[in-house]
Amino acid sequence: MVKESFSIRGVEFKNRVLAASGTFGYGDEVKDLVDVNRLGGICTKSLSWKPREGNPPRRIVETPSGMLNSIGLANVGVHHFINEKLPYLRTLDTTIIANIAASSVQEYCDVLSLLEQQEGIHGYEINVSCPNVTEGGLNFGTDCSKTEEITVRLRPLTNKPLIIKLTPNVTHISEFARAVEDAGADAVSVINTLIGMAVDIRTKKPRLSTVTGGLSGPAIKPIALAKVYEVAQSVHIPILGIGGIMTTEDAIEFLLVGATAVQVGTANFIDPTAGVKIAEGLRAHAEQNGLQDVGQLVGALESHVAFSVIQSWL
Amino acid sequence: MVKESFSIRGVEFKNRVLAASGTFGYGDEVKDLVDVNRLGGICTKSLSWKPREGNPPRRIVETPSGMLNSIGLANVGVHHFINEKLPYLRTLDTTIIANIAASSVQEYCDVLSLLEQQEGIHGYEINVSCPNVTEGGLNFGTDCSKTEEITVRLRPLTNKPLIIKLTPNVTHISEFARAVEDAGADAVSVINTLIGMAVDIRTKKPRLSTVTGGLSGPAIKPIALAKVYEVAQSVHIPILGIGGIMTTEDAIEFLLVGATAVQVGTANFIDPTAGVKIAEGLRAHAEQNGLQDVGQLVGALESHVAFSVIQSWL
Amino acid sequence: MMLQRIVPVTFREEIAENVFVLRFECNEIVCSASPGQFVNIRCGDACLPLLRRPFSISRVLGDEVELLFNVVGQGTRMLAGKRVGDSLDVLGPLGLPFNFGADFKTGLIVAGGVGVAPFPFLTSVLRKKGKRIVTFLGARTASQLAPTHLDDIHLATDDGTKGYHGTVVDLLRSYLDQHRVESPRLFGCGPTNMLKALTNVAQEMNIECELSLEGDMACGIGLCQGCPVERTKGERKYALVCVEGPTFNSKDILIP
Amino acid sequence: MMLQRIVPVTFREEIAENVFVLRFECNEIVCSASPGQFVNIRCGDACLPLLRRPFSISRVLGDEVELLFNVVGQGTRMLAGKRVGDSLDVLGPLGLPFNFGADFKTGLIVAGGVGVAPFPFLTSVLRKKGKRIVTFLGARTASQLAPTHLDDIHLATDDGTKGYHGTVVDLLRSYLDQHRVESPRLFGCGPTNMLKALTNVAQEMNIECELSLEGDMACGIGLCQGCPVERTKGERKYALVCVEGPTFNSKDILIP
Ligand SMILES: Cc1cc2nc3c(=O)[nH]c(=O)nc-3n(C[C@H](O)[C@H](O)[C@H](O)COP(=O)(O)OP(=O)(O)OC[C@H]3O[C@@H](n4cnc5c(N)ncnc54)[C@H](O)[C@@H]3O)c2cc1C
Ligand SMILES: Cc1cc2nc3c(=O)[nH]c(=O)nc-3n(C[C@H](O)[C@H](O)[C@H](O)COP(=O)(O)OP(=O)(O)OC[C@H]3O[C@@H](n4cnc5c(N)ncnc54)[C@H](O)[C@@H]3O)c2cc1C
Ligand SMILES: Cc1cc2nc3c(=O)[nH]c(=O)nc-3n(C[C@H](O)[C@H](O)[C@H](O)COP(=O)(O)O)c2cc1C
Ligand SMILES: Cc1cc2nc3c(=O)[nH]c(=O)nc-3n(C[C@H](O)[C@H](O)[C@H](O)COP(=O)(O)O)c2cc1C
Ligand code: FES
Ligand code: FES
Repeated sequence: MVKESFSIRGVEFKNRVLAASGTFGYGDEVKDLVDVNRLGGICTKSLSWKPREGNPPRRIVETPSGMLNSIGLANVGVHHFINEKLPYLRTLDTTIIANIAASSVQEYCDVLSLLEQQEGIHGYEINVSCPNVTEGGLNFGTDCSKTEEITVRLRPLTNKPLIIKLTPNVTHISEFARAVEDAGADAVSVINTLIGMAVDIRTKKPRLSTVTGGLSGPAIKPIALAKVYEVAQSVHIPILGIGGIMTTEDAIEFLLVGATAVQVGTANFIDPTAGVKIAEGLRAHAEQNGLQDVGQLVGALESHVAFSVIQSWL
Repeated sequence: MVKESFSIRGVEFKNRVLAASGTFGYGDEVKDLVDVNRLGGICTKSLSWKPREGNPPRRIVETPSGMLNSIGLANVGVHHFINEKLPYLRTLDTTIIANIAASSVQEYCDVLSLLEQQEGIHGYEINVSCPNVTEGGLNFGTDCSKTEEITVRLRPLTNKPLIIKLTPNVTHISEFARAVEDAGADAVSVINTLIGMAVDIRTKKPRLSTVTGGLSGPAIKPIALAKVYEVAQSVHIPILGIGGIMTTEDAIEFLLVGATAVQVGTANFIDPTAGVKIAEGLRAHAEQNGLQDVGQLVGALESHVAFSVIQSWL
Repeated sequence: MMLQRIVPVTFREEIAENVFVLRFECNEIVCSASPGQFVNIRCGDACLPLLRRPFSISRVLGDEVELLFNVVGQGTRMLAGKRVGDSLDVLGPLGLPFNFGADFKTGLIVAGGVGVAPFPFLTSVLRKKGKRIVTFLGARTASQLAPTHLDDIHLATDDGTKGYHGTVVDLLRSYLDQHRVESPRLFGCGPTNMLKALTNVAQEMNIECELSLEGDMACGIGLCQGCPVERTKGERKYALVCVEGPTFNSKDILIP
Repeated sequence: MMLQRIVPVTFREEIAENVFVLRFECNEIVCSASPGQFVNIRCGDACLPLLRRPFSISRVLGDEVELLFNVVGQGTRMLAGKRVGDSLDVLGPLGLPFNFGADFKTGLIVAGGVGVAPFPFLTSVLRKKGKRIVTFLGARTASQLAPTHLDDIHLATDDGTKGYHGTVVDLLRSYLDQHRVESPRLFGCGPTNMLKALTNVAQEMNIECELSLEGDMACGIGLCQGCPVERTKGERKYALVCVEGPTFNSKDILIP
C-alpha cells in the first residue's frame, strides 16, 4: 500500500491532488461526472464578503495551449456560500479549503472570521491577486509588504492551515514566499495566472472586456515549474504547485521540483475527472517505482547545477 | 502604394518586421532559403567581447506551443563578428541592428564602442537579460537602476539608434521602459524570453543543463501582448513587439496594442521565411483595408476601458 | 443527467457549403437529451484546441446523436475531418432545453445560418405533441441553407439567391403581417443581430420567444463562470449561458 | 543547397514493429542529397508540435525521398498517420554527409535500431563506388529489425530472438576478431551507448569511424545554436550537430 496522504498544520489531505480555486465551482456542479471524494481536496471559488457579479462578457479567450480569463472574481459571496454551498461541501469526504479574495485587508479578515465560525472548512487559501481598492487599486499580490501584511493580520484569526496563493507576475516570487513564511503562513500556492491579453484584429478591440486577463493552461506550465522551483529553494513550508497540469507526468514534474502537492485548474474544464485521474496516476507511478509514499517524489529532482547559475541561460 | 517603412532616430527600416536576435544567426545561414533583403531589419545574435561557447547540452526543449532554450549566449565574439560576419551583412540591403550582451557595464560599452568604428551597423539593441558577473550574477534586466545605468553609459557613445531589449520577468515592465526612455534610449524591444523549466520524470533531472531557460513561441504571445500594451501606456519612444509571432494576424495584434514594429523569433526555426511572409502580409492587410501606411495600425486598439481597471480581472 | 463518454462516429457528411452533419452513437445521451440542449466535444486529442467545443443536439435517431455545424476554426475543422469509426470524447447533454411543454399551439421556428442546428430535434418533439410548426430559415446565400427535417419551411437569403430576398426576421415579419397565427411561440437561434431583431418582433407583437444563445465557454458545465449573459431582471446581473441557458426567454436577457 | 518545399506523400507503410517507411516526391532534394544528410519536417500544420522534426534521408528512388522512422512521440505519430497524397512541409537536404569518398575499401556499417535509417542510401552510393560493404544491424528484439536495402547483413538482438544474442557492437567485435577486413572504415548510427561502444572499438582497432548523431534541434539550419556536441580538439568547445554534423569522425567529438 502506497501512502498518498499528506498534511498541512495537522490537517490531512487524502492525496496530493487538489482542485484549484475557480475551476471547480463549489464542488456540486460536477457531482454527476466525478466522485469528488477521490480528490485530495477542493479549493472553492474565491469568496468575497459581498457577492460579486463579475466582469462583463467576453470573459474567456482561448490561446495557443492556454486560455485567458477575466471572470472578475464572480462569486456568490460568503453568506450565500455558508447557507447554500457549505452544507453540500460538509457531506463530502475530502478536505475543503475556502479560497478568499478581498479588496481590503479588513475584508480578508472579515471573510475569514465569519468562515471560522462555521463547520466543515478545513483551511484557507488566500488569493492575493486582487486589486487593493482602499489603496488605489494596485494588486496586493505584487506588493510584498501588502502580501505580508495580509498574512500577519490573518494568522491570529485561525488555527487552521493558512495558505497564501502567490501571483507569478513579480520579479522574485521567492521574496514573497519568504515574507509569508516568516509571517506565519503554513503553505504557499504557486502560481495564480499570468497577465495576458488578446486582440480581435477585425474589430480592433481587446478580446476580453477588461483588456487583460489571466493566462492558464499547458502554455504556462514551464513558467509555473520554474516559479515552484524558485520558491522551493527559499522556504521550508509546503508548496502547492499549480499551472498547466493536465496529466500525471505534469504533476510528477511539480513534485520533483519541490511541490508537496498539486492543484489542477484549467484541466477540469476539459475533463472534470482530470484531478482524480492524476491522483490515481500518482499512486500507480509510486507503485510501479517501488515507492512507499508518493511524498518521496517531493523535491527529488537530481540537479547538480548551483542555483546561482540558473539565471544565466539566455 | 502602401507605406511600409518606419524609422528610429532617423534610421529607416524598409518595413515593420525584423528578425529577432538569436533566431536568425548573422543573416548568412539562410540566404539559400529566403531573401533577407525583404526584411525590415535583422537583429544579430547577441555579441559579447569574447566569443562564448555557450551552455552544455541540452539547450532546447519543446513545450506546449512553445520552447525553452538555454543557449548561454553562445556567440562568435565581437572581433570575429567584425571580421567574418559583418562583411556579408554589409552587402545586404536591410537595416542591421547589432545586439549586444555583456557581463559588466564596461563590457557593454567596450563592445558598442568597437562596433561604432565599423561600417555597416545601423543601430544597437542591448540585451540586458544577462547575469551581472561583477555584482554577484544577478540579472541586469531585473534591476531597474542597472538597466538605466547601462543606457546612461551607452547613450553618449553613439548617435545611432539605441534600443534596449527588456525582460518580461519583472513586476512592472513599464517602470523599466520609462527609466530607459528617460536615460535616452530611442526604442525598447519587448519582450525577451520568460523564465521556464521542464523536468524529465524518467531521469528526475531538469531537461535543460542549466535547470531553467527562456520560454518563447506562441505560448507566450498573450503575455508579450500584455507587456507591450503596458509599455505603450507609459512611454513615447517606439516599441518593437516580440513574443510568439507566427502569422500576420499575430503581428497586427502587436501593432494595435502599440508596437511600432515587430520582431519574429522562434517562428524562424519553423519557417525561415516567416518574417518576409509577415511583412508581405502586413502590406496586403493595409491594402485590403485602404490604409496608406502600415503605421496606421500602430496603437489603433479601440479600448474604452480605463487602464486602471485592467489589473482587476481575476 | 450529464455524462462524459467516449463514443464512435457513425456518420459524417458535408450537406451544404461548409456545413457538416456528424453523428455519434450514445444511447445514454439520446435517452436523457431534450431539444435545445448541447454537447461539449473534445475536437483533438492533444491540447490543440485546448477547450471543448459546444454544439447543439440537432437530432436523435435511434441510438445516435446528430450534430450540424459550420467549419469556422480549428476545432470545427478537426471535427469535420473525423471519419466513421473514429472516437469522440463527448460531455452531455448540457444546459436547459427549450420550454417546448409551454402552452401554445403554433411553434414559429426562426433560424439564421447554422442556427438551424437545434431545430430538427425540436421539430420532432413538437410534432409528437401535435403542435403546428412554421419554420423560417435564412442564410447569406442559397448554398449555405440546410433545410432538413423541418416542417413548413420558408426560406430567405441575404443575396436573394433563394426564397425571400432579405433577412429571415424580415421574412417572419411579412409572414406575420399576412397570416393569422393561432397561439404562437417563437423559437430562435442564429447570429446576434438576428436574435436582437427577433427579440424586437416578439416584443412588438407580444409573442413569447425563446432564444438559444451561443457564448464563449471554457467548461460548459458551470465551473468557470466564463459565459455570462446580462439579465433584464432579478437580483443577479448575469446568468450563465451554459447552465442557465443556452435557451432563454427573450424577455429575461439582454443580447449584447 | 537546402530547399524548403511542400511535397506530396507517395508511400507509407509500417515495415516493422512501430517502424514506418514514408516517401515523398521531390526531385530537387533527390538531386542535391548525399548519404548522411537529413530533412527537417513539419509534422502538423498548427503549432503542435511546434518545431520541425529531423529525419535522415534513408533512400532516394527516382524522384522520391524515403524516410525510415520510429514512432516515439507526437510528431512521429502524426507523420505515421500521413496518407498518400497528403502534403508535407520539408526543409532539406541538411547537414554534412558521410565522408563516403574517403580512401577505404570496406565500409563497415553498424546500426542500432532505427539508426539503420541513413544506411540504405549510403549502401547504394558505396556500391556504385565499388566498395565492399558489411552491415551489422542490432535491435532489442527481432520484430524491430528493419534489414532492407543493405549488403551482407549480420543481425544481433539484445534478447536473442534473431541473429547474434547481444549488442550489435559485440557482434562487430566478434566479426573483426574472426575476419581480416581490408582497409576498413566504420559508419555508425544508433543510440548513444552504442555510439560510445563503437567509438571504443574504432579506437582500439585504429579504424576510422564516422558517426551520425542525433541532437535536440530547434531549427536544423544553424540559426538557434541549440544542438551542440563537445569537440575533442580545436579552439571551439562545441560543434553544431545540424550544420557541422550530423556526421562526425568519432575522433572529433565526445559523445555525451
Ligand atoms: C451552446 C452552444 C451551441 C452551439 N451549437 C452549435 C451548432 O450546433 N453548430 C455550430 O456550427 N456551432 C454551434 N455553436 C458554435 C460553435 O461552438 C463554434 O462555432 C465552435 O466552438 C468554433 O470552434 P472552432 O475551434 O472551429 O473555432 P475557433 O477557432 O475557436 O473560432 C473561430 C471563430 O469563431 C468564434 N468562436 C469560437 N468559439 C465560439 C463560441 N463558443 N461561440 C461563438 N463564437 C465562437 C471565434 O471568436 C472566431 O471568430 C454553439 C455554441 C454554443 C455556445
Ligand atoms: C539529424 C537527425 C536525424 C534523425 N533521423 C531519424 C531517422 O531517420 N529516423 C528516426 O526514427 N528518427 C530520427 N531522428 C530522431 C527523430 O528526429 C526523433 O525521433 C523525433 O524528432 C521525435 O519526435 P516526436 O515528436 O515523435 O517525439 P517527441 O514527443 O518530441 O519526443 C519523444 C521522445 O524522443 C526524444 N526526442 C525528441 N526529439 C529528439 C531528437 N531530436 N533527438 C533525440 N531524441 C529526441 C524526447 O526526448 C522524448 O523522449 C533523427 C534525429 C536527428 C537529430
Ligand atoms: C476561469 C478561471 C477562474 C479562476 N478563478 C480563480 C479564483 O477565483 N481564485 C483563485 O485564487 N484562482 C483562480 N484561478 C486560478 C487557478 O486556480 C490557477 O491558479 C490557475 O488557473 C493556474 O492553473 P491551471 O493552469 O491549472 O489552470 C482561476 C483560473 C481560471 C482559469
Ligand atoms: C534559441 C533562442 C536564442 C535567443 N538568443 C537571444 C539572444 O542572443 N539575444 C537576445 O536578445 N534575445 C535572444 N532570444 C530571444 C528572442 O530574440 C525573442 O526575444 C524571444 O524568443 C521571444 O520571441 P519569439 O517568441 O518570437 O521567439 C533568443 C531566443 C531563442 C528562442
Ligand atoms: S462555460 Fe464555464 S460556467 Fe459556463
Ligand atoms: S538545430 Fe538550430 S543550430 Fe542546430
